[in-house]
Amino acid sequence: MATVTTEGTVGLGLRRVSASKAPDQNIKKSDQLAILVDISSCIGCKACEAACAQWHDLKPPLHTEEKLFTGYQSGPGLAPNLFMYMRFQEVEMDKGLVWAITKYQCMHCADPGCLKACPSPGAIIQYTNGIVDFDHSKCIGCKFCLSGCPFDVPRYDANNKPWKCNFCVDRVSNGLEPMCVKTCPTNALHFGTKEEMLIRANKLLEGLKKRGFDKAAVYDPPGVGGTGYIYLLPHGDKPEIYGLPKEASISPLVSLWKGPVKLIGSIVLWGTLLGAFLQLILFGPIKVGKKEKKEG
Amino acid sequence: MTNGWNDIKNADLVLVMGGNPAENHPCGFKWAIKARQERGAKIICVDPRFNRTAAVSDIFLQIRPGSDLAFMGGLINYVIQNKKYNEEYIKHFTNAPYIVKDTYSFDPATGLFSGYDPEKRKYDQSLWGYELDEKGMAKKDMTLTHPRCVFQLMKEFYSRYTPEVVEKLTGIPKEKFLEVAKLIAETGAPDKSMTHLYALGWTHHSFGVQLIGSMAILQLLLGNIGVPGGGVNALRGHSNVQGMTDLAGEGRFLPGYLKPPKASEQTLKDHIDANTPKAVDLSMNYWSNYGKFYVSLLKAWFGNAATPENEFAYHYLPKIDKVIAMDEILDRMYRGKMEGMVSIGMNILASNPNVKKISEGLAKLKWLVVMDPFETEMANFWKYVQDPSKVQTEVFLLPSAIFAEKEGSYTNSGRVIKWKYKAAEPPGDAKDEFWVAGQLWNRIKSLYQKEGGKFPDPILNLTWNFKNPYYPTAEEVLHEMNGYALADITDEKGNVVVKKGERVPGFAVLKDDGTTACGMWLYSGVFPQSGNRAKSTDLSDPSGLGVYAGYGYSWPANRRILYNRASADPSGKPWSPKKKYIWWNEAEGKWVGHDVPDIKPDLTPDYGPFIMLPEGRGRLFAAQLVDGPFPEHYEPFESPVENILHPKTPHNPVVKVYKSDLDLLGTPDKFPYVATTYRVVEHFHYWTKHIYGTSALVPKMFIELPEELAKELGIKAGDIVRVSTARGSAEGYALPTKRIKPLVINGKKVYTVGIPIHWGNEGVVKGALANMITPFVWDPNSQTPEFKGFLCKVEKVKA
Amino acid sequence: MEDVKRLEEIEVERFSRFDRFVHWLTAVPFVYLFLSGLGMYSSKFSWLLPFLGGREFSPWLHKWAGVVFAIGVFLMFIRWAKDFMLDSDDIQWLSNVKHYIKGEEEKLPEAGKYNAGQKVFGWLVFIGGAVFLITGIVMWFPESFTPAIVRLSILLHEIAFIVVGAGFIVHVYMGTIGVPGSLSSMITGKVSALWAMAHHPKWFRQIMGR
Amino acid sequence: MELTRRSFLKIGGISAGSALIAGLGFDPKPAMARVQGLKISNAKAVKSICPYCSVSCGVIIYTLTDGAMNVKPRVVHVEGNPDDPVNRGTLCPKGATLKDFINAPNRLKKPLYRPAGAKEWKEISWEEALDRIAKLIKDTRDKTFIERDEKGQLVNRCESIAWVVGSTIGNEEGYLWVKMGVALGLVARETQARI
Repeated sequence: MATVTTEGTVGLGLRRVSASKAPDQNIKKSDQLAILVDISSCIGCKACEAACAQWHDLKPPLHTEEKLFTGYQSGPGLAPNLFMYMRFQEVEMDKGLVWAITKYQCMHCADPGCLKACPSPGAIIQYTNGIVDFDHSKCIGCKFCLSGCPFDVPRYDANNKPWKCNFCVDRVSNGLEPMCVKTCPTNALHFGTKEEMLIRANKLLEGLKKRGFDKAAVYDPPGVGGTGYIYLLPHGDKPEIYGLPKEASISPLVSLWKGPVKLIGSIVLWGTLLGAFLQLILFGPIKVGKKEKKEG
Repeated sequence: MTNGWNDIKNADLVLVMGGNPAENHPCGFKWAIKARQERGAKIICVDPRFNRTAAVSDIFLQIRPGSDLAFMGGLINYVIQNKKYNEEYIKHFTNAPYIVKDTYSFDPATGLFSGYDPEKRKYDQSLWGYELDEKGMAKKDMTLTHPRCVFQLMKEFYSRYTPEVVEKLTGIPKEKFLEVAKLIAETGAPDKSMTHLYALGWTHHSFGVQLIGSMAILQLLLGNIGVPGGGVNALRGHSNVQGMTDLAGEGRFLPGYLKPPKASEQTLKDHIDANTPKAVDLSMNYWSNYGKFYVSLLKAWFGNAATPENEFAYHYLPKIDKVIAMDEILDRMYRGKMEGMVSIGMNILASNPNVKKISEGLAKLKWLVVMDPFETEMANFWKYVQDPSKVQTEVFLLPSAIFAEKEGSYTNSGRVIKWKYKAAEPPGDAKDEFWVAGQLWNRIKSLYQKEGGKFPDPILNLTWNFKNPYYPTAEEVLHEMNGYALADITDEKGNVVVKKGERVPGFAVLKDDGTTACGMWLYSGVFPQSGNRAKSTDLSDPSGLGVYAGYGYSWPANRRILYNRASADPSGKPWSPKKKYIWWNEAEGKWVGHDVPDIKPDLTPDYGPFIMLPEGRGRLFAAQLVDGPFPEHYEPFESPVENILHPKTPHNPVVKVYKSDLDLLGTPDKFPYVATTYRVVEHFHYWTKHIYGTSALVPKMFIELPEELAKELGIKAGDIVRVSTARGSAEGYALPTKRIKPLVINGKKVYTVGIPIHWGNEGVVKGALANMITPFVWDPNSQTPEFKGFLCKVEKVKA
Repeated sequence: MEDVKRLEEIEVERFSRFDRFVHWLTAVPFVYLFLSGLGMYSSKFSWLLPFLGGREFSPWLHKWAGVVFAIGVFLMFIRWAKDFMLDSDDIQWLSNVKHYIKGEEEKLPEAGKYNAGQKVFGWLVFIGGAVFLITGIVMWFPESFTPAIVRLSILLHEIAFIVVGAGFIVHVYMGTIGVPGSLSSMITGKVSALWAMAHHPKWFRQIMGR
Repeated sequence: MELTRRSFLKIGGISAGSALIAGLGFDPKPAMARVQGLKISNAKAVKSICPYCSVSCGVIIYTLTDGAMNVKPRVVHVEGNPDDPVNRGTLCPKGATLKDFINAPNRLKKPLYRPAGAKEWKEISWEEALDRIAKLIKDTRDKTFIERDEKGQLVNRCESIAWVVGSTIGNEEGYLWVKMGVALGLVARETQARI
């Protein structure tokens, strides 16, 4: 059912590259990919969480410390060796108890804040299919990507390299579904083009509304240009019960420091240098003796 | 399961009660989600906790642990009172019209059926039979009005279970109950079906079999048995628990549900006569072939030593007076009556109730052999006592290969036998069970050859026809299980259907004259001469109903839905075009359809669909159950409330009560809360705590308790709490939750405490053994322990 | 003429050993911080990083250089904060700074040991250093602070970089080509009395008067 | 896997070099990037069945080996078998971590023996263990065998050895063990059917 892309076996087209100008979009083309998380069918079994770790050969954290107890949740959250986790929250709603269980990971924003914040050319890339990926060989370990991220996703290893979901770009490029999607026992995860996923999401949304979830909604935050992970939320008016920000967008501060401040900085620093040079050629160094010698 | 995993998607209503499939069978539960997505089916979850199944259900009802039968009684009553049953179905496909002997009675005041012997704690079940006519056929009243017909008796019996009584017993508000009852009753329509999914949540009671019986009654009333999307579906535990049950891992059976001889059956004929039922109605009465299966088994096991002269070596089989199931094994062990134990892949210490009793029992063994991939609590039991030098048990711990390291088949819960191939080598010196069986058996055999010993005949004559007797292969064994001809087998016309030495095509050709050998009649047909059908992987599903007849092999005879003849009405036409599955083709004079008909293909529609029963009809009244022909509500052995139906008989009257010094039961004054144990999806029994990946998902043993109770006791999330019962205590992290609410039971506030079981003394992650606290109380029919619903108290140990 | 010659030969101590130590303790890390910061700040200068030890090493050293820099600034503050207090002459000096640029020092109020420009730069370093330190710590451990604080810190760090960076360019220019003799004063600690008289007449009189 | 990883690093190295050049003015703007290779592309796929619950999901076990003489196949990945109608490629968290089960470092690798009264396990060879176990079974059976019950009926049974065979064992092995148990006359036979 899912649209399979195979062009990646040769190389994936790039849409955005951190701290660099946009690559030529006329070379490679690809469909925008997306994963739909149907919360109404999710049983919170963590098969996706386990499968993710297994596919990526991760050794996820084992929380045995006495002070930390997170109940059904495997731990407090993402970690460099845990690219996704299931959040559990019990919420008493008007219509009764809701056990809000959410798959949480990198959202693969169409307009990725991490990429925007990243100062190192090529360390964060966005393929034309929408997958946002890290290239550790170009990463300088500044952790700006975390500040850029509206979803608090990247986690750093001991060498300050960030880790996160890479949408199983290796599998996807070889015609396989992302590991979490394939594993999901109840088909709460769907994979395909963004277009297909939105159609499917809206179809499922109708079903949900018929079942009485009149506030159900599709979560595809426009503040980041839409996301590669979209969610079907039974209680769409309250995304926060699922741990998702109501208004997700890149902080204006990031735009400020990447945009105007950089420009002003260039002007000021180059200007200062130029000023000093002008002083030198117009007036010359401030030497001793001019005045004194005159006086003398 | 009467139906299969894939068939769940054909349901119009999914009732989950006594199970938590989202948690314990997630990949099977997908078909329930599919039913909702594709057919708009509703999912109803009835459970003591708002669990993961409840999280995606349309309706959730919180029930008090141990009160499920009251709920079921209420449903049966609702369906009968509101005439929502499928009348044609129950008239022709069930024993509703049968007249019951007048020696049967039930006294609602005492809660006892007729024939109870309080001394032996047993019923005289012979009092509950049908009235038979001179030909030995059951008398029937097709109008269902005879006061002693099953239908009328049932109607009267369940009339006590009014919605008010249901509320008082279960804590489920009347309106909620009625809302659900209405939805369930609607599936009595011919074009609708309800599937029921259950598991240990129902079997883990001292009345577990009665619970399942009550659902069978409800589903029969609604005409939901034998139809697509229907059935009473036991979601079984381990990967091959179905296989090991079929193969008689339990001592009360021989492979294929044949019976071990009783001491009183001193000849083979005695035994076969006693176990070959006589039809009491138009029935295929398939067990009439009992003798064929039995002799074929004896031929498979004892080969040439099984001759007509020695009753096919009938006396090689041990004869029993009494089934020694797990409860007896553990109790005898504790009483020092067991000398040795061989345990292949089981962790008896961790997984059975009252760990203290088991631990002391193990210490009384002379020797213990444990085979497992990991160092288990059972093998290490002597390490946990104060002075191991006082434990005189000799213990072996043998490293075993695991599923990926050997070839063979598993039978899943839907009865489908599938093949797995070997992918890897076991680590170090770990060995698979084929090798160990070959090695051990040849050693035992040669000891008897050399030294002689007590009754060596069955040992010396046991067939062991393997190329390498020290290392049998899976297909060699499957060959013996499937069965083969010892002489040319001919049909009625004299044509040879199976040549001598060839494997039989199925159990239909088995003989009772010693010309066929078959180690497992029920699986016969899985490995015909043409090849191993467990390996077949044809994914075609022409009907779109998820039948997949070409994938694996489903016993019996590759049928995917049991009793599927019932998917057609008494005249053989499908009940509804929507539920068309098997139907009678008038022109050809045979049954046809999407599946293998579960009846002889040319047997006319007046024969009953329940071919394994002498009635040919489903039993609404089952005299075979030791605790009564109709399921009645009894309280668990530890209950916070009295049994308002019959306070004098609060508990199941035929349950064996063990009375050793460690068989302690608590009372609500000391132990005020109801406790229940269960599993979480991330773990499997006491096994996955040895595995890093699963351990990381839920590393800590926790205790779930209602937020209100936590507040009362001053307990916060993450505090360490101790749950104690009359047997012992277990500690874990407190998880106060909104998902378990206090219930009002007959005016009394009752709290439920939940204890997941998966931790122990060994493994990557450790924690308390939940079975330290569970009671040594067992279902009288199936010997299943009562893990769901016992009494406890909770206290804070450490903040 | 004689006087001039004589004055040229007289050496006076402008910076003590401690002064020089503190200056370079601050300056050396700062140069590294400036260059590596520049490499991280702008992709156009990311080529600098390989020359500063590598793309991973230089950001790492940036942090520790920052620690040393912070110590230096702290010592500087203790040493010079009092000296850098601005007086009315300084205000006047600053408002007529164009004369200084043109090399017309005589049109300005006489400078003491430090002229107003130097004082301002000093304060720039003190305040900038504090901003760098605080925001730098936040950026070092972004997981320990709220995202909003981290984002604000990055912004402030960047603004501080622009301001202090500009000051640094001026300082380097003045210290080397702009005002000959300054650099050696920070190396040897000595200046000629003539240099002192020319650039810091008030201070010159002070020390000569002694 | 190793190869592709290395080549990935190499590509990384080249790009680091090109970045250096880029800084100096040649600023390549690549329109594509290589992605990491698929770790199972050279692995052998073997069909198996998940050993946990009775849904019995089909799984595919991927092992890396070229079959060379001294090479033991190494399981590098396990995922659902999409062709199995029951699970259609899906798995639960337990099934999804089967690789960790197969490769668990704490798997038992040697038979262990604990003599009566001992405080520690000691390693023992299979030969010794099996010889001893066969002897113990025979001794107990011979000592406690009941040929006739108190009524004088022929019963040929032994009640004092419990023979418990779990239910993750396959049908064929299970059958052998049941057959052995019955032939020994054992009646205290059990399996993991209800707990």
